[in-house]
Amino acid sequence: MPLSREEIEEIKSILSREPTLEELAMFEAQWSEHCSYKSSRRLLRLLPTAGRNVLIGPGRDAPAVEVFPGVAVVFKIESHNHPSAVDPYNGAATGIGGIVRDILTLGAKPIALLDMLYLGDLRDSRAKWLAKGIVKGISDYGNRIGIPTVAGDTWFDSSFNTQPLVNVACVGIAKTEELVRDRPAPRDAILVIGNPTGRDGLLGSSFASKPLSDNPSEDIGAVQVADPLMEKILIDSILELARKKLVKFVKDLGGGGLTTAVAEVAADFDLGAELRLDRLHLRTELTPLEILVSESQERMMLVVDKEKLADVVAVLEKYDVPRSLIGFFDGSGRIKAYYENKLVADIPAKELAKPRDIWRLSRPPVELVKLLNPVSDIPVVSVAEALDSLLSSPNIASKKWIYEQYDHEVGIRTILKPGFGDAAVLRLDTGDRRGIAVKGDANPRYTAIDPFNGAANSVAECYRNLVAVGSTPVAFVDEPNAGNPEKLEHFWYFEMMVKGIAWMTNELGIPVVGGKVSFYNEDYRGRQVKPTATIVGVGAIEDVGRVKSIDLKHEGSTILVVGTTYPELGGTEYLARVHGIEAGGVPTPRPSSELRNASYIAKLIDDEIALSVHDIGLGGLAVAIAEMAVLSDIGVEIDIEKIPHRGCSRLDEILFSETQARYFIEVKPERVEKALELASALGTTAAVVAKTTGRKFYTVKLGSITVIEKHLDYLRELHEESLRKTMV
Amino acid sequence: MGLYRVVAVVSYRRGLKDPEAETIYRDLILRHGYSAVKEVRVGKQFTLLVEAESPERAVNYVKEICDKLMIYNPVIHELYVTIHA
Amino acid sequence: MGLYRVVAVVSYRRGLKDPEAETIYRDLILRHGYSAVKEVRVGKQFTLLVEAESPERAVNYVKEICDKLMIYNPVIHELYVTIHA
Amino acid sequence: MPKIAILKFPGTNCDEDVLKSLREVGREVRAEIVWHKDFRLADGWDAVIVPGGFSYGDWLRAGAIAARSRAVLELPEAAIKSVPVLGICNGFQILVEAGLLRGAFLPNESGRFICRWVRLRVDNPKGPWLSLAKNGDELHMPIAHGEGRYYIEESDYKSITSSSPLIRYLPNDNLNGSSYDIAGVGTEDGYVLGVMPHPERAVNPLLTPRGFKPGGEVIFRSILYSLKSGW
Ligand SMILES: Nc1ncnc2c1ncn2[C@@H]1O[C@H](COP(=O)(O)OP(=O)(O)O)[C@@H](O)[C@H]1O
Ligand SMILES: [Mg+2]
Repeated sequence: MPLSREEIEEIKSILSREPTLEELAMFEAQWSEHCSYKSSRRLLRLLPTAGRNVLIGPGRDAPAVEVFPGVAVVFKIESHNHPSAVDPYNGAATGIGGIVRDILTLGAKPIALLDMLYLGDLRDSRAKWLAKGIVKGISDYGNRIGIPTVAGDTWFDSSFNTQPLVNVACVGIAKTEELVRDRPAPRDAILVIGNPTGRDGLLGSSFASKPLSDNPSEDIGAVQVADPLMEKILIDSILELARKKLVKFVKDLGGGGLTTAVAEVAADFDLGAELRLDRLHLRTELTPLEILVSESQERMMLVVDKEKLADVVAVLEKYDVPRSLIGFFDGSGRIKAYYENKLVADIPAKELAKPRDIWRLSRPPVELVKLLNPVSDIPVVSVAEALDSLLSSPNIASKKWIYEQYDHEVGIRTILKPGFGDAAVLRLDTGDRRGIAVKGDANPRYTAIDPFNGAANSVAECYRNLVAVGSTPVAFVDEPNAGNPEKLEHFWYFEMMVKGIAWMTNELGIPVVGGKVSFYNEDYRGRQVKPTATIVGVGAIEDVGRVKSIDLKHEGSTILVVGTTYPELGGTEYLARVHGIEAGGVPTPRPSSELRNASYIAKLIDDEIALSVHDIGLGGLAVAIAEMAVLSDIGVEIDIEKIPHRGCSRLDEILFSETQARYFIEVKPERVEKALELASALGTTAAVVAKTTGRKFYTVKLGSITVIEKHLDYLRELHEESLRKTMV
Repeated sequence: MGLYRVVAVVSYRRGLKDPEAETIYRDLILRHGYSAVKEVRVGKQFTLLVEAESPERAVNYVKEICDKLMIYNPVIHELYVTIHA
Repeated sequence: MGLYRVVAVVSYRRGLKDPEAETIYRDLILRHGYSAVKEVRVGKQFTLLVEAESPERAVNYVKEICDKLMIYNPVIHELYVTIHA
Repeated sequence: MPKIAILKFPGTNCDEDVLKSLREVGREVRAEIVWHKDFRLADGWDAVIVPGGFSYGDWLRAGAIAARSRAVLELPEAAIKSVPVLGICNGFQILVEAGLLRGAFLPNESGRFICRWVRLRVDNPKGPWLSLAKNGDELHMPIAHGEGRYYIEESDYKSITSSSPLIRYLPNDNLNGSSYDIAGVGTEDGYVLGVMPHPERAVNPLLTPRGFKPGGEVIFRSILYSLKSGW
């Protein structure tokens, strides 16, 4: 996004003169939406960021929370939507690279990756090409740098056909006292390490801050080839530097390149800096302007005490890390950049780093009423056939084809692996059995119909997933992916998503410690993709030996449903997939039920009453229990009459409604009484609705009538093979 | 009608980083002292056996395939199609 | 002394299953109706810029590199070295 | 106390896992991650493990560049001096590329990277890495590789099948299309062993999914036992 006329005037008044070309480029990079949050900052202030466990909130490259005394988790989310739309392989891969470097800036060891992918309809050839390239890019990069990709979320919708959403997250750990967070001071050296800087990725952030052009091959500036080997070398060397306490401060050279890295540090610590641009190691000859704003990948900035420079260089030497000493911080408050002894830029750091907020206007779109009105007269269909079509729906079908291409075991921490639990669980190796749970979630359909409630439901779903495995949710990071903020109706979606996230996280009492915003997610005709609120959460686990997976454990167990079912078919996968309708409002967020039911689940897991737990999400009850049966190869028989509901008058409402705050739990028959007692003590709705059987069948009964009966092998084939079949 | 062997080579566009080529050059070729090598580039080669009326048609047919089926990504790749000697 | 561009192509020996080539042929080319294609093979092409006294020397130099540094593995690969036109 | 070197290259990423698992199996071992530039066989290592990962980005071919490194060029010497060498995944690929073990690696038959637990069988266990394994033992471990299709010519296979230790995928678990279901192979004396699946990921029952048992443990227990008591 080029600078606006007002912005140029403002720059002139900041400098009290005409800016040089270099200065203009620096402002353009730093004031881009991607780097400056100028449209979003005002709204992001609504998010609850404080909490007892929060060590570092928003502001640095990544936040940190203390999950256990002395144990810090650093985690963050990032989007690489625009690069992935033109070069899916490298776009997604460099997204992983960027998020890992954010985690490294605090000296934390990256231990897990997550990928939340919102892809096009696989029947479209470009969408399929993008989907394959994205998965391959994440696989090749994540696998090579040795960080397991342990969880994610995958969704398919034709609005993403040309502009997919690639949201990635990384989780790192460190001892609290070993986090790299000293204050940079005057005379500290500025080292840039990693890839030689090139013309690739010139002004990439401005690219991410404008709509796609209709000819993607013109967007060359934003294209960058991923180099996972260099990233791996950066990881190894930075962790060694951090362990030896040789660096004061580390920053990623990401969006806005050198300009952003230096300006933000200087502004945050009341410093200035003197840069010698000609000292930077380059891959091709570049002008000073290009050096200032290039976004070449796999580069980082180290702030080093002069005394320790030699020790730092020795470590970099060992790993053969390319590097250059490009300048020093000072107390001037100004960024001065020299090229061959000529001053090419001289800007006050604070004004550069923090442009004035833009007050964006918003307006709900007129079609909204149609989307929010309840859908009436849904035709009656065979629920047995509907179940088949849901289990094979790419949104619900197993994502095995994707996650088996990811090394999800490296690091030997992955206790609950993809596909087995509602969240992934990793042990921490702190010398005990403690661990963390992580998961990312979104529902683009919900947020497209009702961004406030939809986003609130993304938070709730992530929360439930963390609870279901037996963890205590600690913190979230968020990524609203919206359209063009200059368009009132697009901005409205963004505003409502942020408000929905803020409301729900406040209700649940879990802080949002960081996040990222992505705008301009439009196709070339200016239509926004389904606005999507992605939430990634971390939960704490005392004993990883006691986590709960979703697969049923025994024949002859009892299954309870937790939570009341309401007739909430609006926005569901059932309504979309079976009836072709994407409207009718969305299921109501129910924060107090979430809290109540979560503490019930936690109690059942603590008291070792629950054998397996699965939250009820997309596809409703019928799908959730089928997933449990199929994964374990243990038959189930569920009786619809026993399901606690309010106001449901049809079979499909009970079976496929996506009412929030519900779970299935498997319990040994002799513990059922205890489970129900606990439920009434806590005021939770729980009821015995099903049992596991020795027959390999999935059976749904209405009293004595059999409504659905299917062999597990048949359902498994639908669930496990559908995605693979569409991918070839 | 004849049978032609058409070769399509896909490589990164000049100016873009080519990590594979750079690693092979630096960590293999130079490290072993083959310093008369000044540059290395790597590409993927597809050899298609095509039935066509003329060599020109065969080449065009392959070009069309590469474009339409997105065998390469013009944003980052160069494509070079020739008939096999 | 001159600078020569030498091309080394490494491809799988015939008879070895090459999943990449098969996938491109079956799932892409044939599925989209390009039935005039009768076969697809995939290889890797290395282009080396070599300083040498003659084109022959340049080629031999590259052959030596390919052998000594095992740019290809004779158990599974075929190697084909030429000077660039 | 025996000293085991875990060799690390740019791109190696299972070094710490191997170290962790070795320590989990036995306290009486001094295992150390050694950066390839610092590795000298003459430093008195009692065994060497080349762990998995993507050495030099796996560019050219998996393991090919590391195989030409100075550190690996010292390994044939290890074989002569009876120092046991184990290659895991990328380490196996490196040993094959370096000519310490027979065969070659091709891309998986599916054309895709695959990460999944598999079942294996041990044939003809011998040497320091399999001293505690019994013929026909079934072992479970995860694989995680893109170029794991082991290829060996028939004549070579015939010459090793009766004399060398072999680890095979059970027929349904040969996901990459390896010749003769081979997942691991050793030299005739078993001093040098390469395995494609990851034993270090299959030591702790907590990390073992339903239906599987941690089958990597026996390899680590074997080497610790062998270094102490011979084999
Ligand atoms: N893109 C992906 N990458 C890695 N794992 C994924 C991806 N998509 C889904 N998964 C995994 O597949 C399983 C099912 O995911 P999902 O359907 O999102 O579960 P839920 O409905 O409980 O949120 C989880 O283990 C999840 O982490
Ligand atoms: Mg779930």
